[in-house]
Amino acid sequence: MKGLQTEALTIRFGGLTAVDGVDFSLTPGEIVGIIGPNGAGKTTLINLLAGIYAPTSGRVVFDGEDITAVPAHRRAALGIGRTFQLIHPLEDLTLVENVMTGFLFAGRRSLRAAREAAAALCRDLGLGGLNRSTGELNILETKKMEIAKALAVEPSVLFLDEVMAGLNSTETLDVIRMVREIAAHRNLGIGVVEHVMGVIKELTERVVVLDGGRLIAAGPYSEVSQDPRVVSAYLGGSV
Amino acid sequence: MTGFKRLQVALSVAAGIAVVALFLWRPTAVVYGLQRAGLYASIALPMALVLGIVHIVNLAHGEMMMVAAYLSYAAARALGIDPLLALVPTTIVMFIVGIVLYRLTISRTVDGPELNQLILTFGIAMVLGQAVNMIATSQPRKISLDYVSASATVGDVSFGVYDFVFVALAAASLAGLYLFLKKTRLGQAATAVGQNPRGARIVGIDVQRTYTIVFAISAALLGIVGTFFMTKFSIFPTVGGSYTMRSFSLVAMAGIGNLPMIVVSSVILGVSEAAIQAVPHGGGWSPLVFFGLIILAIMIRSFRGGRA
Amino acid sequence: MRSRTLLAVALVLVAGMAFANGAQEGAAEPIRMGGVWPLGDITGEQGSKSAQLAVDELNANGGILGRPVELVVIDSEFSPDKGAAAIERLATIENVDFFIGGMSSGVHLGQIPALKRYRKITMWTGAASHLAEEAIGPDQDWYFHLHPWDYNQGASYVEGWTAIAERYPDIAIDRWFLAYEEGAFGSASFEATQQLFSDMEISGESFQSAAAGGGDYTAVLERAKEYDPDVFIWAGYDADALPIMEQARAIDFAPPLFVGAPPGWPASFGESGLAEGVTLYGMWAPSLNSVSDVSAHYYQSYVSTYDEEPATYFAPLGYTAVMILAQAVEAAGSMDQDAIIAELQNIEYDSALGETISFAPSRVISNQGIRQQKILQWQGGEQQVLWPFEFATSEPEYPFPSWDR
Amino acid sequence: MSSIEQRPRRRAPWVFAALAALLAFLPLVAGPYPQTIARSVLTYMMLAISWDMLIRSGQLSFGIAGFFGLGGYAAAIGATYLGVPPVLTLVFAAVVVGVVALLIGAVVLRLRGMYFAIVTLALAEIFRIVMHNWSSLTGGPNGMLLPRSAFDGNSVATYLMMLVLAAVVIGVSEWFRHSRIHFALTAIRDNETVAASAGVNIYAYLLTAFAITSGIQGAVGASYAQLFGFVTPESSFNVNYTLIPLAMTLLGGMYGTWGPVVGAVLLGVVGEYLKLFIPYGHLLVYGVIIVLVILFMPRGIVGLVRGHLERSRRTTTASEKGGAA
Repeated sequence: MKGLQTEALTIRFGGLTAVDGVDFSLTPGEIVGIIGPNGAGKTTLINLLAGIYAPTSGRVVFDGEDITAVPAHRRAALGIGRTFQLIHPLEDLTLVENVMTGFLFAGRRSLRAAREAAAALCRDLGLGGLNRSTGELNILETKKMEIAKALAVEPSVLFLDEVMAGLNSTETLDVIRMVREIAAHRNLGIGVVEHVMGVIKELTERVVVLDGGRLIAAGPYSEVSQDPRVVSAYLGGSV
Repeated sequence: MTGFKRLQVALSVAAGIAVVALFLWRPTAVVYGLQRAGLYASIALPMALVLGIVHIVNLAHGEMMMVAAYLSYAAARALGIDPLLALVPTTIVMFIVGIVLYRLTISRTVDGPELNQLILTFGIAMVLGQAVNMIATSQPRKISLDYVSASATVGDVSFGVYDFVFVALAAASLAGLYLFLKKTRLGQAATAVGQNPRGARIVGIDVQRTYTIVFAISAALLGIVGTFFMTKFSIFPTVGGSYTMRSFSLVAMAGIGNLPMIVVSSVILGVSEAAIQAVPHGGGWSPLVFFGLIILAIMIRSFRGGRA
Repeated sequence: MRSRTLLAVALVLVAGMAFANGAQEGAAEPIRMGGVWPLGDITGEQGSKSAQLAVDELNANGGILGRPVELVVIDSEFSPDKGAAAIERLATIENVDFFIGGMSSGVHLGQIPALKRYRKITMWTGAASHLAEEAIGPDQDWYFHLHPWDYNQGASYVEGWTAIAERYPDIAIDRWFLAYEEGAFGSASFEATQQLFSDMEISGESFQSAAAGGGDYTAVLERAKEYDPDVFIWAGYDADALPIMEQARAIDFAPPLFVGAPPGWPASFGESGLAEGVTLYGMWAPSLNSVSDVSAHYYQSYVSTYDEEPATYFAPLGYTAVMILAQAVEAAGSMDQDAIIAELQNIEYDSALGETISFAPSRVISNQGIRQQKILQWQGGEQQVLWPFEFATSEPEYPFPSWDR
Repeated sequence: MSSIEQRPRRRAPWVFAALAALLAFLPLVAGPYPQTIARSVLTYMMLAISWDMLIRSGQLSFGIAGFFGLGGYAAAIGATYLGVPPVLTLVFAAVVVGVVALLIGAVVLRLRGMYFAIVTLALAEIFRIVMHNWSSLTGGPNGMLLPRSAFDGNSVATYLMMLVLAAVVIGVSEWFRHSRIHFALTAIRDNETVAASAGVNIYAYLLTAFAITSGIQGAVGASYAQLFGFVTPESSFNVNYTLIPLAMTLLGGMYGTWGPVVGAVLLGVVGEYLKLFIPYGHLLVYGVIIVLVILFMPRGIVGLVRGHLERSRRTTTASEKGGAA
């Protein structure tokens, strides 16, 4: 079975259960929204899927194989890409070198091939000035670089953790268009974490809702947004 | 976090059991171990303070103590007074030395790479050591003091009791620092700066001023420790170096920013060293115990607590 | 921009090397001695100053062979590679005729390969380790070693103590306890003592010297007290001296003979009341002034020139090294190396250390000078010589006074 | 724009290589004393480069002296008991120390920052204590003499030996700089999570870097033992072999081959000249120089030069772009 599935995925930090028995799946070609109030466990879930954290219990299955014990760097090589909520450019590397790392390590390409592939990918995403340091990039360019880095592992599933945060409306539209294109051309499964509900509505076919680490609802955005549990979770979070 | 707490408790209990066992076998080893622990802790606490709040590994730590010791020695010599009477002026001078050192040098490296502070303090250590060497020569100095040989006899065992001043000093330092950090505005500000300098700056704390004062307090504490040190030990220009490394090791063993654990770590190390020295011909291996325990403690913590 | 900076750096370096080479011009006239000591340490500082004192004296009396004498001193920084570099520089840039100096064995081991390349006459004042002797090897007639080897020292203690016990029947020397610092210095002393005093009862225990970051001797002292020796010896450094006494007092340990064997003593040790009756090993003390005119002469000129007392025997050794060479060159009548070596091998030099120095083969090398340490005792704040009896300045104080004195 | 920044970069290596070659061969004609100094500079230079190679991953080692001393002992033991020929002891020591580092690294490379630093320092002490106490093998506190030294101590030959070793170390460092290792280590230093997410096997790369740099330190220790013909616990594990290379690297500039090279040449040569002018107290001046350079050149000398280059480049690009940002 293609794509990524989890079974009763759970992680505890001390007394806190950050992700609690979550069953989640993402198949190539679909875009899924992952939403929930602050602290719901969205980023933790991505970190579990990407192998940054090892779960306390539960399983992660990728393309039919159990990868629960597979470390992060091998998951990247298998084809799980992700961006970071707090942007972490590799500041001692240039723009193109940042993008190269995925091709180099996850893709096991040679230096020259990786550089060419990274340059091509940047061009596709409309990024120029490849030898600039990351400090010279504006916010839109930085976000695009983050997406390019995630794409450089040549993923079959990709997680975008609040890539729209901090962008103005024109820039947001630009990125939405980009994500659509990526999904269409590369046949990826994309998981989108976003706070701006407009983006979720615009981009996704279905959403999952997390609250307190549990998956409380799943389905098309239009349905889920009416779900009383979801509404109370969001209200409860803000009160 | 709780794993870490549990580890702390376990370590403390283990230390306690070991101490009792040793006491039954060789009571004086416990006495000397605790005295040694007092010395270690009282020198390491000021370093822990600076490392925890200003985030600087001060490689000139031991040399600052050495300078303080020479100050008290010079005062005692020149005025013919007991060196302990020089405690107050030395402490004040060291406080000022701390301010000057921080303002003149360390504060200017805050923007550079972090490691620069390490090398800067290495340079300062060299300057202090060499300057003292030029002024006072490498010949060790020690004032002969009757009370240093004060002893107590229990049954037929005589042992030195003067070194308990280091135990008292460590306890007083810990208590004083605890009160300072928890109960005073300045101390609370310092704690905040230590945890999150950027955040502290946003809420209006003058970070540089806080760093200066914390560094100066550490220097002043070294003034006190240095004075007591010179009553008990010979002083010479390189006497501080090994205490820099020892303090650094203790701070790493305790966990950065954890002052009470410094005392526990000191007791573990001091008593273990005394224990191995109580074994005939064990003396040569006692540094192995010291460094071995430090590696062990750090490794155990890394397995229990994961990576910080 | 970048290459220009690099070019500038290169130019500075080239200029520096050229400058270094230029210094050798016009060096033909004076007789040049090259000295290497750890100048940051009191031993090297005073040793080099004493050598300079000797050079100044020679020049005031018309130099050697009518030629002025020059002393070039380079710091060994207590490091083998710096010490070796100093030898190279003295040999090739400064073009010295003789090498003198020396303190630590570790530094000397690093210098030996360079010394053996140049084979200039070398008058060494330090390095007691037998390993250094092995590194020099046999048949090196240019190499003269003033300082006793570690085994010479050990043997002289056996001889000295036996002689003392014979002359003073009260003094018992059957049971020994050696507290030795765990470094090369202390361990070598312990091993040598064990071998040499093999027919006596010997126990020992190591401690970490204050010089190496230690300073707590209670464990060793307690063991010594339990052992209850006739003779207690500690072999450590000057930094250990007073704290050992204080800690011995704290546990009420007062053996009949309390012996210290550090290479030097701390400033103002004699002022302490605890010093009284402490026996020690050494090669020189100001009290020798009363039995040796050379010593008295050396002492007075040192004090009047530098306004301080020589605090270590490495100071008179530095003076001695220069003076022995001067006497040999005068006797040879030329700077011919073979002639000078021949003179040195037959020399009898009355030294500031009391003894008349002559050279003879030791275990490995051809030219070993002094073979004895002296046995001295702190009395009334001064070091008095007990043995060899020919230099004795006082009678032994025995037994060591109890602590409730 | 990219052509503007490419051109000086292309030319610089040639200028640099020519200068380096000139400097490297200068001591050959200058006589034994400059050769001795140069050997010592090369020794510290290699230690500095190897330390820098590991810090490129963000891992701060205080254990240089430990592996250096261990290498010296490996050479001495190999030569004495196994009859390894002098020059081959360098390779022997590199392998022995590299394997030891591999085993140790497998356990301690889960540590980071201060904790890793202190454990490497403690390990160096443990090596020293073991060599000190294992008298039957190592001669204990007295140390041991090597049966035969490389090229019988011939000054030119040993200098060339050091030069070749240094060329190898510089070569390895440049290989680190220009291969995928560079990207792996830089990514790990900047952010491990990001690095792992890009497929970097952090543990494997750290272990490789730790073993290789420790192996280099071991080989340098062996060369030192060969140059001076002996090892002792106190001199072979001297903490200066940790601190001085560190200071040299920071003065020259971190994260590259040429920073440590420049720093080592400068501090090595300055240190030697200072003591000719100020025999008593030159170390004080040395300390003052370290303090001043750190205060006024926080990114090291190479960093300072780079900064100048970058600023001039930035002003050109900014004027070309006309303030597009």
